[in-house]
Amino acid sequence: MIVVNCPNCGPRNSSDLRPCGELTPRPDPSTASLSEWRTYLYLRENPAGWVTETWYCRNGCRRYFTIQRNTATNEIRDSEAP
Amino acid sequence: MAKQGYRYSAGKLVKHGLTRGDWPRMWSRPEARSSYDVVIIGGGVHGLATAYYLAKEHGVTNVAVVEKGYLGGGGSGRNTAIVRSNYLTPEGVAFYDRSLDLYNSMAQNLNLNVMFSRRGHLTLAHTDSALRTMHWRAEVNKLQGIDSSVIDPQEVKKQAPSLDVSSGTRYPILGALHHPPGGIVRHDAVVWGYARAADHLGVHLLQETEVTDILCEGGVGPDGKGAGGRVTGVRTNRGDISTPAVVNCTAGWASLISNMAGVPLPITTHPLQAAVTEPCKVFLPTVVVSGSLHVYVSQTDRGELVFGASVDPVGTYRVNGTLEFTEELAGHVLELMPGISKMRLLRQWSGLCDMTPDYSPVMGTTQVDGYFVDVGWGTYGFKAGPVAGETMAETIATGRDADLIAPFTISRFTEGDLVGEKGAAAVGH
Amino acid sequence: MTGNRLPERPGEVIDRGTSLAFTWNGQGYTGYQGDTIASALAASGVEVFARSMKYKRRRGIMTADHWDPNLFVQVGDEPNVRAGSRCLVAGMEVSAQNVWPSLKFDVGAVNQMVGRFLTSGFYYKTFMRPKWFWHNVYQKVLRKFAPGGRIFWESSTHGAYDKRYAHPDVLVAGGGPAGMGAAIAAAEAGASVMLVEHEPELGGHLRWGDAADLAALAELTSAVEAHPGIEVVIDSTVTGRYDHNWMAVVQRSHEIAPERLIKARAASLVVAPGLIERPYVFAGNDTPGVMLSGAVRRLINLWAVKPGTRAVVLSANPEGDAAIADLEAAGVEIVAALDARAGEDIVEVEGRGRVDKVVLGDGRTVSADLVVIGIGWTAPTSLLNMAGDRPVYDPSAARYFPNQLPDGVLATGGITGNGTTDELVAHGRATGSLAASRALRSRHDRRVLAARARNPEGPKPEFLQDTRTPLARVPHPECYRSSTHGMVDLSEDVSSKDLVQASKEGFDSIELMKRYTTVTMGPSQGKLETVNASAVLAEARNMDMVDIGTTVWRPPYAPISLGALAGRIFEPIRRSALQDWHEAHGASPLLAGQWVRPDHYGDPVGEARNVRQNVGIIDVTPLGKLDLRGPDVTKLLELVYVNKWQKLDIGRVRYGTMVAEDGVVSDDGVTGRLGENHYLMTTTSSGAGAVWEMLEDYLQTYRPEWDVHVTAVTGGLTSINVAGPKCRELLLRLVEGVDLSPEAFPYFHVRRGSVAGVADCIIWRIGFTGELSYELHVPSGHALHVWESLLANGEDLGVRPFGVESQRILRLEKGHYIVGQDTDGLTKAPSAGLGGLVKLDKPDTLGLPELKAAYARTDLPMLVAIQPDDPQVVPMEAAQIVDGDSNRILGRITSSRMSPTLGRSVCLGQVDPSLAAAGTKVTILLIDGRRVTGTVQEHHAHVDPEGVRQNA
Amino acid sequence: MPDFKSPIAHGPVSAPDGVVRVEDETATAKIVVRAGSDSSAAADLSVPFGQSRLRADGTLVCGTRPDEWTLFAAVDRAAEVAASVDTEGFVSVVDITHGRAMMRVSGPKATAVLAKVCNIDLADDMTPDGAVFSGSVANVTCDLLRSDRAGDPSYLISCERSFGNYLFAALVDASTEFGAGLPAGLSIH
Ligand SMILES: Cc1cc2nc3c(=O)[nH]c(=O)nc-3n(C[C@H](O)[C@H](O)[C@H](O)COP(=O)(O)OP(=O)(O)OC[C@H]3O[C@@H](n4cnc5c(N)ncnc54)[C@H](O)[C@@H]3O)c2cc1C
Ligand SMILES: NC(=O)c1ccc[n+]([C@@H]2O[C@H](COP(=O)([O-])OP(=O)(O)OC[C@H]3O[C@@H](n4cnc5c(N)ncnc54)[C@H](O)[C@@H]3O)[C@@H](O)[C@H]2O)c1
Ligand SMILES: Cc1cc2nc3c(=O)[nH]c(=O)nc-3n(C[C@H](O)[C@H](O)[C@H](O)COP(=O)(O)O)c2cc1C
Ligand SMILES: [Zn+2]
Repeated sequence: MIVVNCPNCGPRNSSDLRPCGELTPRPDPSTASLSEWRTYLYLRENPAGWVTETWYCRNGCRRYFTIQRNTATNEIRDSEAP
Repeated sequence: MAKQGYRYSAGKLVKHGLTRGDWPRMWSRPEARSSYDVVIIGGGVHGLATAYYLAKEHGVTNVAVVEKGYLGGGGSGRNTAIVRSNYLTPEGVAFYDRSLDLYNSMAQNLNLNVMFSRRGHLTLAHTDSALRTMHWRAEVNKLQGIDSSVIDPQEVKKQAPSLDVSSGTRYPILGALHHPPGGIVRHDAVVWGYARAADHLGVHLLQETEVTDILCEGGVGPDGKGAGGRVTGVRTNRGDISTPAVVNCTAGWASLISNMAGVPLPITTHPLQAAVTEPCKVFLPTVVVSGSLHVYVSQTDRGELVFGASVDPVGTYRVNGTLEFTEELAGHVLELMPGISKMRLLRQWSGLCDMTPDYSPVMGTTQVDGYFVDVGWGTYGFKAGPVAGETMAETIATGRDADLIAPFTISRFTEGDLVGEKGAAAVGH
Repeated sequence: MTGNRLPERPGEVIDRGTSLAFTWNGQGYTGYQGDTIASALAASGVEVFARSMKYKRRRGIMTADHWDPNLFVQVGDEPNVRAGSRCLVAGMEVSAQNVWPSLKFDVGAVNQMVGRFLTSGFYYKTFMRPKWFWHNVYQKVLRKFAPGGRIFWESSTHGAYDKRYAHPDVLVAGGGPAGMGAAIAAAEAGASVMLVEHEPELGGHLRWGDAADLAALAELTSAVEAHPGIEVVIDSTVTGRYDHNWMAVVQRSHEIAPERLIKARAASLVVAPGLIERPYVFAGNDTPGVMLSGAVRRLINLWAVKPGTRAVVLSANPEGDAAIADLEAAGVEIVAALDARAGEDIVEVEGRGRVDKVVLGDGRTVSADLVVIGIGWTAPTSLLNMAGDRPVYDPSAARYFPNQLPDGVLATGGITGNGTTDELVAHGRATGSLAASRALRSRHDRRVLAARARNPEGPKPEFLQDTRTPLARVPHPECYRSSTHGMVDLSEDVSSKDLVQASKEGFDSIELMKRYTTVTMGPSQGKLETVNASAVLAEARNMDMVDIGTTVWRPPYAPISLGALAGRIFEPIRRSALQDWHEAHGASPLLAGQWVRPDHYGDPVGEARNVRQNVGIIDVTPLGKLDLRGPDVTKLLELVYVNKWQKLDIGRVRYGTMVAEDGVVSDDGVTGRLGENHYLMTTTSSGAGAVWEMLEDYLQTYRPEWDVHVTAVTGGLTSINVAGPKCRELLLRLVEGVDLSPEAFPYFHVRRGSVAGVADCIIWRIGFTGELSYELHVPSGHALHVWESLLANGEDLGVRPFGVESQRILRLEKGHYIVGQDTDGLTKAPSAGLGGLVKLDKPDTLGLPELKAAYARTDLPMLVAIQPDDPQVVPMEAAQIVDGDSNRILGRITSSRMSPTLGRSVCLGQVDPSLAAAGTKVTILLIDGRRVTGTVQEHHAHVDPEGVRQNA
Repeated sequence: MPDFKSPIAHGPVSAPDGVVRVEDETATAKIVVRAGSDSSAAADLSVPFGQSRLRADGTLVCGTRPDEWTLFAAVDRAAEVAASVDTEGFVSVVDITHGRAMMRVSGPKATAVLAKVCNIDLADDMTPDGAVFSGSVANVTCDLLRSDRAGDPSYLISCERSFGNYLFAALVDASTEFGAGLPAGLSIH
């Protein structure tokens, strides 16, 4: 059970939050081509190393925020509101 | 050097016992050549089977399987070894059924007892909607000639007497999908069987060799990678190897390898955990799976219960496991079989799974010439090892995606034609 | 019964005043309070406790502790009890496991004679032909040989276990001198400490030591007990260290549960597990009577049990030497005291039920009944490995040592080096202070970060550097042997010969060797085997031990019961304010997710009919309800629903469908506008949580500038659907402040008013049943009153409650689809038959590009209503629609029921677009194999497609 | 208006020696206020996230989330308390009295009871008297307030109303270690 630092609640067990995966900015749906859209939907960098990802503080402040996590070690850096 | 074509049999067992003579090596530790016709990355069941069928069926023997650790050290050596073919979609059924056929004759074909135990496979339904999905699967299966049917709680009890089928429970067992041909295989033996057979046909198994880059030319990306490019070789921690064909069979590490070729994948890597208990006298004759409780369990011939669950929600390349996996697992298993609360968990471990959005693999040719993928196996790829090897070998040898894998090529993500296994495969095994 | 009990020993833990009677294999025995099962049996002369797994060899005491591979017994309905550590309890029924027919005579022992054929992995090489033989015969035989105890699966203790959380600053694993020193120093530094000891008492090896050890023990124990900052947890094992120092502690003898799991988030972990004694590999090393030095010292000093009469001792260290002294004090004759440091050795032991002869390294054969081995140690680095450390082998000390530990993990005591008790305690104390300083600093950081903790006053504690004087690494001979028939893994019956053979066959890395031979895969998980196995491989490959490595240590360090892992059964159940009423009135419960709901009240068809004819009421509280407020709610609705929301007047309600970003239908429901900036949204019951989180996601991360507040009000509003031709008449009797006339309050409108005297109810005219109906949302604290009033005031109208099953019938008659049943994970909006509802000309809506692409396609399946041509045939839900007599699948039935209104079967189904036109004949494959035809209908609604009833 | 009914059908449950007591407090007015931190409502409520304050009128103001407060008062004061909030700007006031079940665990062993079912560090300096936080209690998402009574720890715990009966049972179950008995008809299973 890793500890995730919520910018509001402080350190929390990851089970109190929902991991939402790699941060993937949403293209403008009125102008995005289908292939850009599907890149957004499906393709992921999935690195073994530092990644910026979103978490939802489900059992706490109910805020979405991003953190940096190293997927090779589960080490966690700063957290920030979106 | 491994002794070529040495055949195992009961007679040999007696001979070796009497003379106390050494058995020959199952495979050798060759020196790498500077070039191969095909380099397969990943020494798991997929990589080894691909190598074996390339050599056996297509006469392509100048092949290397490059493995960064030991043979079967990835998912192939840490999976719960459940095989079945009662999938939800016709594409899935046809594919996995072929694999089951290959498993069925594997011991004879590879001359190694892979201990395929066709003990039957039960997928429990605890809700109306789960029961509906079971019926759906059974109906699709029947149309494809697969032995699969929905049974009621009394019949479930007959198949697995240790299950609590009473109605007052939090997760009542309303019925189950029963698939008699499903079962378990000795997973390591499958790896070793393919390794030994491929080695005997001349394939090089290069253990402790890690691929650090894929060399390309002509592509749109940096270093000639990406769409429109062509593979020229691989770089490893032991030097470069030139080759026109590279196959990515690295499952949990698939994205890392694919990014080296400039081919991004619709994959995220999540750990899938498993655990065994201490042995007890055998009491569970079949494989039991509960999708809504996210557990599956079988008992080995040694008496241990082998458990699995669904993937961890947090994606990571770390495989050191979590406590909450064992807690949830135990809680759910005991809902099904309250009688085993005194059994003890002996060991937990985890492996990396290459999850795709539609719970189906990504196979075949890609936008880079000579770069093939056999990835996206998620939590269910062990059972597909043989057929994946067979179809990938055909694809590499002919340069054309084999028919059985046509629904699984990477283009489905650009065309928006995902495969509909998600509903059934979530914790299918 | 032979009396092996010695006169009183100074450190003994038995209470000679309290005798406990128990049985062993059906025969009566007694022991003392404080005995383990094994010590009590050994005191009574029992020498053989088990048969080995493969060869069924007799096995006796080897380590006399938890890790003893030979002391697994069945106690009552509990399998695999460790007799070496389980305390004796009066009345225990203990029996040997894995024996047939009895411990004395086991048929399987013939395997010893054919042992030469049963080399590792023999089963991979045979049993392949004929094919059926494997499954039908060989495998069944193999399964009979499965080791372990028996399960009594009728007697469950599920739910009787317990758990708790803990947040110690410092968690110390191991209560020997080093661990106690660490605990005391950490507590003195102001840290909260949890000290965990695997054995039933603190003290570690001091407990079975000499007078000086016992004195040190007494002093340390009282210091620990005196400090209020230390929580001592004994007979408990730290079984796992997970990421970020999440620790699992299993507490075995807790008064309220058979086992309790403590989950501790420790700021600092101090690992002080001491060392585990390593067996020696030689022929016959598993014969009863071959014991490790620690075993004889424990037997003699803790339980006053004489382990034998004539002993050969092989010692390579002071602990081995101390065993000689203890044996002499216990009156055991020392036949030979061999010094491994001087090259003396044991070659072979003979004897069947007990050691008889010992062949020594110098060629002599002596007779003895006890062989005591003290040749070295295994460092239990398990917890350190779990913390990411890769311990390194040091040949000069013949064991592994910690290498690189993360800041939050420190090691002390025997695992880091050797020392006198004082030195161990000093090192422990230094480690404890260091651990405390790091923990207190981390605690300070946590208080700064957590809003609830308020900012701490005082400066940030300093991060002390590690200035400890390391413990010495006393040289120790490497006592390994690979060229014998000795057992390396006693639980798995794997000999060193087996390992050498495996290496020659290509299984020449430690991990492949493990998987091929199963060495280290048994209950002790390498604690006794792993170093010997590496040594054998190193010798076989002519490599250095350092380059071989070990197999991976994984949790749990000590096995833990499934019951304890499961703990109490906390499975939340949600109940509406009316559920008690439903149950009191015969409702059969339906579990839907976490909700328990009334499926029906005994007669679902009658209940459905009553809705069409009179009036029925149903509790639909689980419908997700979200209160939306703010000036930008319309923008949010435009974004998340596929249809248009701009022109929704106050007092109106609209149906909407949601799709995900991939265009797949994800949820649906109605949303009503209650005020200028105030809306109520409903979602499906199962989708309620996900929709709420999705709205928050887009509001927080995508359009943070929009002013919308979302409040979940699902349980606060009890939702009652009042449906049927007479429902208006019923409501006229109870509703105040709302004009219910069809003109003033038409279909798809919402009003607020009081019902049965309950103010502030929301009433909207919608319904899933296709009848004239009103949905009431009543403040839940008053819901029962409203429900009972509806029933009490409508008796003459025939009002009756109806359950979920009736609603399913009614909605199907009306052709309303259910997301997740009639749609699946690939159903894009056009397939659901939403037709003109979807607006593709919006600038932004979820999944817009996919929606556009989907509407451009002609090959997507379509949801249609189907009526079987034989009105009495109700195809099962999931029945496949096929191409005539072929097996080609063209669709499936997603919903089906017998319609009481029409007196015929009705269905919804997904079909290939070629079959979607009204009037098309489809072939349905029934579950019994029959193929029947059905006809695709023009409308989804089988009953009242024009909506006359609902609009009434 | 008919009587207000709680989802919890059981009176207080205590250990015989009073070391822990679990009681239903659902019948409390609960008003949730959302307002930006720069609003006058926020200034008025003047409690930061994670803390609480007893207002002179007897209303307990809790900083339940960033930009969100929950106000507790006697059940018949709901409308009055809601009306007391300054709604200048973008502010919403929702009465969730019916939407949340609420219970109190108190007594010398209250912290030990809660620590069996809640993973949050409840040490005095991490979670002092007056602290407001959210977390999982026996697998249900709850809002919690530490509000000590007579020198003993005490926690007010509120959850979605439909979980109320279950959560009460779970808390009583956790209290059995300290001597409380499960009343007839109450069980977590
Ligand atoms: C706990 C668990 C339970 C499972 N249960 C089942 C089940 O019951 N049934 C089922 O069908 N499936 C199951 N699976 C899934 C199945 O194990 C995998 O899908 C399957 O093993 C994948 O095989 P593979 O050969 O593709 O990959 P792997 O066996 O993972 O092999 C990939 C190999 O690539 C190597 N590699 C990676 N990167 C490099 C590099 N840069 N250079 C060289 N080599 C590299 C790795 O070391 C690894 O050995 C389970 C998986 C897990 C983790
Ligand atoms: N037989 C002996 O006399 C003997 C045995 C071991 C060590 N020693 C010597 O004593 C010194 C070691 O002293 P020490 O204080 O480090 O060790 P110790 O062996 O005195 O105490 C360690 C304690 O830790 C406990 N323990 C181990 N793993 C645990 C876990 N995961 N959870 C909970 N408890 C756990 C053990 O039961 C043991 O009581 C060394 O120098 C060594 O040479 C002697
Ligand atoms: C089907 C199966 C059965 C297993 N049975 C055992 C077992 O009986 N004992 C054991 O120690 N490990 C068992 N393991 C786990 C392995 O020891 C090991 O943990 C796993 O292969 C992962 O490797 P790793 O722990 O070295 O990373 C089993 C693994 C599998 C896949
Ligand atoms: Zn938070």
